[in-house]
Amino acid sequence: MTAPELVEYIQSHYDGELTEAEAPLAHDCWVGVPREDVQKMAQFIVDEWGPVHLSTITGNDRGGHIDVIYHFVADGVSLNLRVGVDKAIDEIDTITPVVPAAIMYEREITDMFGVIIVGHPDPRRLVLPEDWPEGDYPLRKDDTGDEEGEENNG
Amino acid sequence: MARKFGIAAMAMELMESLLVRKPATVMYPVERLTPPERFRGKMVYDPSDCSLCGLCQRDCPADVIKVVRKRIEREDGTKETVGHVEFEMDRCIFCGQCAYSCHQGSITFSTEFELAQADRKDFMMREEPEQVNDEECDLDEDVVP
Amino acid sequence: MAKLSFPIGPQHPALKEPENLRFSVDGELVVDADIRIGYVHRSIERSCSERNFVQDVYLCERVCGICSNAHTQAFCLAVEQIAEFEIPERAQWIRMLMHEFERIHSHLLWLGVAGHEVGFESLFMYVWRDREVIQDILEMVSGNRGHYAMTILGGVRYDITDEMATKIREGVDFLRGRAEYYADIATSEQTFLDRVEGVGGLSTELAHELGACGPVQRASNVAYDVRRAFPYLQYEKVDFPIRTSELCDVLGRTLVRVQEVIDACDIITQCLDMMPEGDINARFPRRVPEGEATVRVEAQRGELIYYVRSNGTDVPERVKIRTPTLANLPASLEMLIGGQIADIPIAFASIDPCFSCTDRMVVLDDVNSGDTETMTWPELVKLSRNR
Amino acid sequence: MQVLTPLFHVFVFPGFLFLVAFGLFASWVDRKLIAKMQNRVGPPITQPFADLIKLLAKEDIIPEHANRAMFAVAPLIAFAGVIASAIYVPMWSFTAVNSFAGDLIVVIYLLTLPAFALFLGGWYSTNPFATIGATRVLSQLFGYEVPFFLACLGPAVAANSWSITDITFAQSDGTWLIVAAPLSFAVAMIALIGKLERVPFDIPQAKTEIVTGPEVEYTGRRLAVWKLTFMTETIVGSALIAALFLGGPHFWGIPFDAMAPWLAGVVGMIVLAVKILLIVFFLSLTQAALARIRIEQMVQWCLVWLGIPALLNLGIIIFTTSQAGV
Amino acid sequence: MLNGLVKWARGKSPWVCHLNCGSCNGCDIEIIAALMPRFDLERLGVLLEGTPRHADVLMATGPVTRQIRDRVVRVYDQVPDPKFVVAVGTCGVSGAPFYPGYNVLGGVDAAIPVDMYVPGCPARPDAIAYGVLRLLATLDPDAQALVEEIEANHDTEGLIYTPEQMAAQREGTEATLGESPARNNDAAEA
Repeated sequence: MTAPELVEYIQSHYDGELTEAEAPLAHDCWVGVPREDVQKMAQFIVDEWGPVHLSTITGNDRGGHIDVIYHFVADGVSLNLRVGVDKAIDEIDTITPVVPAAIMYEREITDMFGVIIVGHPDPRRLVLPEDWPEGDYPLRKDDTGDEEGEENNG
Repeated sequence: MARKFGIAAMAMELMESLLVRKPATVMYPVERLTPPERFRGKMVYDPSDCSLCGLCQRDCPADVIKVVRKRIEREDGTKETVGHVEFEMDRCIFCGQCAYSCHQGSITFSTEFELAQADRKDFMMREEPEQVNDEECDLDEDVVP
Repeated sequence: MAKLSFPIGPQHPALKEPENLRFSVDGELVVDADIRIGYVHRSIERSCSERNFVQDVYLCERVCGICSNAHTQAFCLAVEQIAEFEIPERAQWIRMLMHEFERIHSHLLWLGVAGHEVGFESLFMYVWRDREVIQDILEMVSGNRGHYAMTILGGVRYDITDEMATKIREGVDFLRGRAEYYADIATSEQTFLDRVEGVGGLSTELAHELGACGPVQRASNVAYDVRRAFPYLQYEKVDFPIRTSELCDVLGRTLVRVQEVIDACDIITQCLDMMPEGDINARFPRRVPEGEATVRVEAQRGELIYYVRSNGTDVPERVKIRTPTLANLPASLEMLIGGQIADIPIAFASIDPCFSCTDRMVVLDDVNSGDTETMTWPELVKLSRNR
Repeated sequence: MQVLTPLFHVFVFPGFLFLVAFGLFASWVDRKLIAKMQNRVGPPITQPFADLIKLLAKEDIIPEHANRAMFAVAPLIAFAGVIASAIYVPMWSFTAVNSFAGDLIVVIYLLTLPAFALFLGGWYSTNPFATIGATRVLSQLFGYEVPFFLACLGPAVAANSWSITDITFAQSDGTWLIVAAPLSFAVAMIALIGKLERVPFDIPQAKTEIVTGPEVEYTGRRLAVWKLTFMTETIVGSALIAALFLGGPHFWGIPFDAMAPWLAGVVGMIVLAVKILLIVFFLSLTQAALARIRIEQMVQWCLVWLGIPALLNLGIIIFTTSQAGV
Repeated sequence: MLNGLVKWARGKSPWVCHLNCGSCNGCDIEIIAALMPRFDLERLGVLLEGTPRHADVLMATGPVTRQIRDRVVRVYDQVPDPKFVVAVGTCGVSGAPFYPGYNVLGGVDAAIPVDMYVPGCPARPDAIAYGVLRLLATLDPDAQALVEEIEANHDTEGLIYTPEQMAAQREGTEATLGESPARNNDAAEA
């Protein structure tokens, strides 16, 4: 199954709204889904291609909103599921019931970007040391206390 | 049973190494290994044809180089750039990018690797080119040299 | 004996790197294992998005001292994929050479450390003595024993001249012979076998489920190799088998790694034969057009994933690194539980942990001294198993 | 004046100074052999001496909530045990400094003292690694101690006496007891590895698992005493095995009775030293060739592969001596 | 005379304990490679000890991250006097490429006092051996003699990217960067 076939398959079979679906390379395809039905899409992927291997979840501060990208390997094709989370809402629901390995990567998203994962079984701090000041998200481009994170080790 | 005699294979290697083989050791302080000629050791900066363009400063991943450049007006009206370069060599990670980016070839790497110092101030280097060759090279050109 | 919980603290001879393994032990039997790392988290992702692409190559290289070339390969491939930049073919072959050189160096290093963990000092000494051969080749070719700075954006920095090629062939043949010798030492040396056979078992389903990757997965009979699944550089033109073994234990991993050293030697000789003439690097634009890319590379420990996103300037907007050791961690804890204290170092070392990679990104939280009921890693593993 | 010679014997010849010097030399020989076998150069001859002096001059730390008295005295007990046992082993010529009917039992007991002291030291240093190391010392003790005792019984029964001097004397006519008790000799050698905690059985001091086990909290002078204990124990243990199985100072070509007593003593000592170094060579070879096995494997292996041959050989000797009606 | 002997003994048997304060383990491997048959520091008396309790020289590698800082200090206190600290690798010396990062506190001297800095990324085993020798030079005279002898004949003539080569590269003539400079040197002289 090459990436373009996978994208057509998703477009035809998936009944939810797709904000983005294209396959720039033979083995790489990007699919976009609105914030609400990330769980629905995850369920769809797992039903179609069995226990899918979730490589990692990337967070990316795009100014207005934060991109949360789930990198799956489905049927030999690298499927990247992009979900835009508006900074005002700052919430996304978890996919751990469907893909348990996501638990670790979701905690990293909360740590680094402050996106609260709804229904996460173990929402503790993951990456940073215990004495890291609350509310300071290092990988966010805007303010949220970046300077003070900077100067205490300047 | 063959697995039982595995010990014998190792024992033979050990005996051979004990009796016959010469130790594979470089007696460091007395015999010193000369590194291959591509080895990146101590950085050597010759200020002769450096134009203080700052390309090296921009590409250095560890912010080792600090280029200070001023254009001053001599009494007889001729303009001249003058300045100096500071190297914090204790930050240098020997990646060779500055030598690769520098257009004038004024930064080179020698193969000398014995650089241990007792305190960090000995690593600082400050060089001042007497006359800066004014062949201006624009800083933000598009292509990695 | 009372249930004793004892930490192998950040500072421990068996662990070349700081991580805190907390074990609760019943006599000599390990009942529960937990891990806390994050002592090596150097905020590389944040620094990557503050430096331009040229500098990031060297930053990504220093994520890990052993698989430094794998990281530069992945980063350069991702950035070149965004810029749709085709690097000259000779450069691709030289990059593959460096990739396989480092595989030999990393696997030989691991074999020596495995001998050290088990108290077999002579194997440690002999394997590391032979490893110096590959270190000399790397130093001759790239100019440094560790972080080679050979792979740069747009190709490769140095060329492989002819007399270097002959030296490489000699060194690789010598190493190939030694690798075979170590393969039958590992299978016949009785005391080494006692410590390695049947230790740190990981069944095939568990390896699949816990997402183990690289030699750990292949030693549990899962034939998955990124060089075959997502071929990059010129790996289609080179033939090499995917080495698996159904032993599912530390001995299986040892054999898979030693056989991979032999395959790497063959790949190197094939690369040297098929390498076309031509220049070795093209001028890479300083500003990378907007775009993003996910690239997978078969590092020595498993599948290494890079996600790079650029916004048109010469500074990347986001660099995400997922290292193979992280994927192998749940599997490693699974191996430790039920084993002996004496097996902890060798079972844990069998996944060839590289915490400077893993920490760069993630800490697995542990149960602090009070036994609170929050989800510890083993519970998560159980959760995923009986899903 | 009567007190001078025993003091000389305790402090100088087969006692403290000689053992320490020979222990340092043997430790150098051991490290040099292992290094040469591993294809490297190895330390200079003054290395063990330098290590010892450096350790003696280092700061001495006692963990505060450890039991100070026991922690401090454990190494001394071990060292005293080893030095005391040297008196009964014939080092000079065929007769030891002092011998009586049951000195073989006393020497074997004194040689187990370091293991017990190591256990006490480890147990009282309240460090989790040391505790686990201490329990391992004891469990390993069961593995090698009983076979070692049975192995030593072989020559005792063959020479029909419990005193080491008589046993060596019985061998002075050229019939080394290794001929009569080959299996016991092998068992004794392997048990010696366990006693000295060298590689195949160095489980209590496993460097990579529990960080040198019981000795983890020791520094400075006490660590020096521990190191010395194990060095001198190598000498005394090898001398004991040489005396019991390899005929002590005896060698065929040398006409001992024709020589002057002091010359016979010197020659005897040199021959014994050579035999001891041969045993040290065997220890180094096993250390370089083998990996460390687990504790339960060790105890299991020892009871099967050491216990049974020792018993077998003992039975054969008893049978032959009773048959021959000696 | 006694402390002469002690000084000699300290110079002759520096037991080493390796401490990783967040290093990428490139330098850690080189420290261990220094003990392997090729460089074999055991002939200088160096032994790798597991616990800081038994060590004299603490080989610290890597930038000190925020989390490991107090553990580094605790390990440093465990080492009995007289103790030395050698910061190995550019990260250990100054925290180099990672230093102004949010989780990195700088070089090893941000946590513990350092006696000798050995730069290099990774520092070659013989560079580490040279660092140890310089550290011991204060203690015993023949290490001092060796250090002076090395200082005397530092070879700096093996340059890379010789000026001629850079000039040729600028005009885009045939000498591409890849050519090994040694050949260029002879070409330049010939």
